[in-house]
Amino acid sequence: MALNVHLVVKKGSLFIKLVGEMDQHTTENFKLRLIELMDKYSIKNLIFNMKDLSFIDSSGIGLLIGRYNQVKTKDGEIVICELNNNVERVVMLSGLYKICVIKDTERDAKWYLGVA
Amino acid sequence: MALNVHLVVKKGSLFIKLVGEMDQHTTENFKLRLIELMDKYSIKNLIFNMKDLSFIDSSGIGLLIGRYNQVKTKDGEIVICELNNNVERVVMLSGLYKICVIKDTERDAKWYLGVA
Amino acid sequence: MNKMEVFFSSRTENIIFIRAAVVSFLLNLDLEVAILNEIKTVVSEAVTNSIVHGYESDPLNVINVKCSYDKEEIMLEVIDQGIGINDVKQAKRPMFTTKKNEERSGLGFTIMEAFSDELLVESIVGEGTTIKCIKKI
Amino acid sequence: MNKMEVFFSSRTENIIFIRAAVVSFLLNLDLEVAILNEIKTVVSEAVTNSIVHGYESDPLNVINVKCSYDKEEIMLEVIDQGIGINDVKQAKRPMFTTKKNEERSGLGFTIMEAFSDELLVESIVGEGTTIKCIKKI
Ligand SMILES: Nc1ncnc2c1ncn2[C@@H]1O[C@H](COP(=O)(O)OP(=O)(O)O)[C@@H](O)[C@H]1O
Ligand SMILES: Nc1ncnc2c1ncn2[C@@H]1O[C@H](COP(=O)(O)OP(=O)(O)O)[C@@H](O)[C@H]1O
Repeated sequence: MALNVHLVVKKGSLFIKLVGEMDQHTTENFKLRLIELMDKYSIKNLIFNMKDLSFIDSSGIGLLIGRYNQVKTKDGEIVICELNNNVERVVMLSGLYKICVIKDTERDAKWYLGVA
Repeated sequence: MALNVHLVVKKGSLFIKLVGEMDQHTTENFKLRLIELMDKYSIKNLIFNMKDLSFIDSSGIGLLIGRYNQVKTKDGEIVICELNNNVERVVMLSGLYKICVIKDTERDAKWYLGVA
Repeated sequence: MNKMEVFFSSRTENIIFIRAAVVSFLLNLDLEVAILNEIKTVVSEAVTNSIVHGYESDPLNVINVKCSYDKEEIMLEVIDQGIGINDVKQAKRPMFTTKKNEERSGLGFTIMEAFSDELLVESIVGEGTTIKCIKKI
Repeated sequence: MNKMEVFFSSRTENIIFIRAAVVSFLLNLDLEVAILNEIKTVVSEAVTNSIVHGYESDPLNVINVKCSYDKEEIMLEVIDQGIGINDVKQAKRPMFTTKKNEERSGLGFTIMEAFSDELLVESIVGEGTTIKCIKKI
């Protein structure tokens, strides 16, 4: 099933819904597409909805850290929401929660960023 | 996922709903259970609902032929219904349609046997 | 060209595993569901035969499945070092089986041939059997 | 004891295949979803490392994954004949990576160790790397 992404831009924030599995293979193209869009729409914040992300490993975490390094130069933020158990364990283990904002629902994420 | 079966006895007919995959491994226990039930309830007809059977190979066909040989001694019948594309091809190729009755829906199968 | 090869114990619970492994390997190809199901069925038939006939259900043996693909075709091989087939022509006949009392249908080869573009059977009595299936894409 | 062994091309599209193959092999065990996911993650990390580090993304190489289980434990091995690791202790350190500019997180070993009951790394520079993971059940 690989990885499908649904993207929506709203007030300088990019909302990304991830469906499938995030690994070295599936992040390759996704990364390029993200960087292109962030540039095109002058994106400050990224919101990842992980409800339907069934798998992530350290390659996926690497992509998130890379985007964090990008948005922090603009004082932007990475918000991650709707983590299921499998994904949550890797996110916690990797320490990602220290540099990203974790929210239960996408609604919470929107409120947090003031784009509700 | 292997094979799950849901069994209902009604007027000497045994209704079997198959969920999963039918191969050499999954038919082994299933066969013994079927034979036991057929004996216990003096079953004449068998109705297999294959709507949620995602796979069948010649080992599964072997089980059906074996049961056909059993019911025909009592003038009983084997009715197969709700075949999906994958299963239908193997059923057709194996010639099973020559010895079993094929029906579109379980409703049709019940009407056919007069147990509706 | 992409390729893989699996060795596994000749146990019936591994039939579902090898079907899933081959299907996962081919998922990148975006094949039609019907074609994927045909390949899945060929694997299942050939591996079942290695287990029940080739190795006569002794789980201490090992079966080898190879799969590869390029732009034109998929190649599948199922190899055992089992008892072998005495008369391949006879074995391929619809309904022919040497295990009638175990309710085998004798339709394995019929299904494998119908679902392959090419099916090769190489077998030596006492040495083993290799089934090669080619599927154009 | 049940066992299997896979050889496959060192291509990133095979990472999802090998995850699925290992998971299918272990399905008979009726493991908890969390444990199955841990094993899936270990396979993914180790195989990714063999592809991107061991073989430096040259797809003409082959990776070998072995998996077996008995009543007590699951054994998983990922083997490559790649460049090897110079200093395993350093490699295991969280955030350490030799491919920073490719956005690797350096967390592969951290995750593999957290998700294994035992993790053994054997590596010889110029000869290759073997990762062994043991998981009690
Ligand atoms: N791998 C094998 N090793 C030994 N004998 C085999 C093998 N595969 C097939 N055969 C022989 O060929 C016969 C026909 O096989 P097949 O058409 O698959 O029917 P079935 O498996 O139902 O018997 C088998 O009964 C068996 O005698
Ligand atoms: N199979 C391997 N072959 C060669 N080097 C490896 C292998 N696996 C790991 N390494 C080395 O160990 C380092 C740390 O690995 P890891 O913790 O998985 O982080 P990452 O893969 O993100 O770099 C890698 O950067 C690499 O230098």
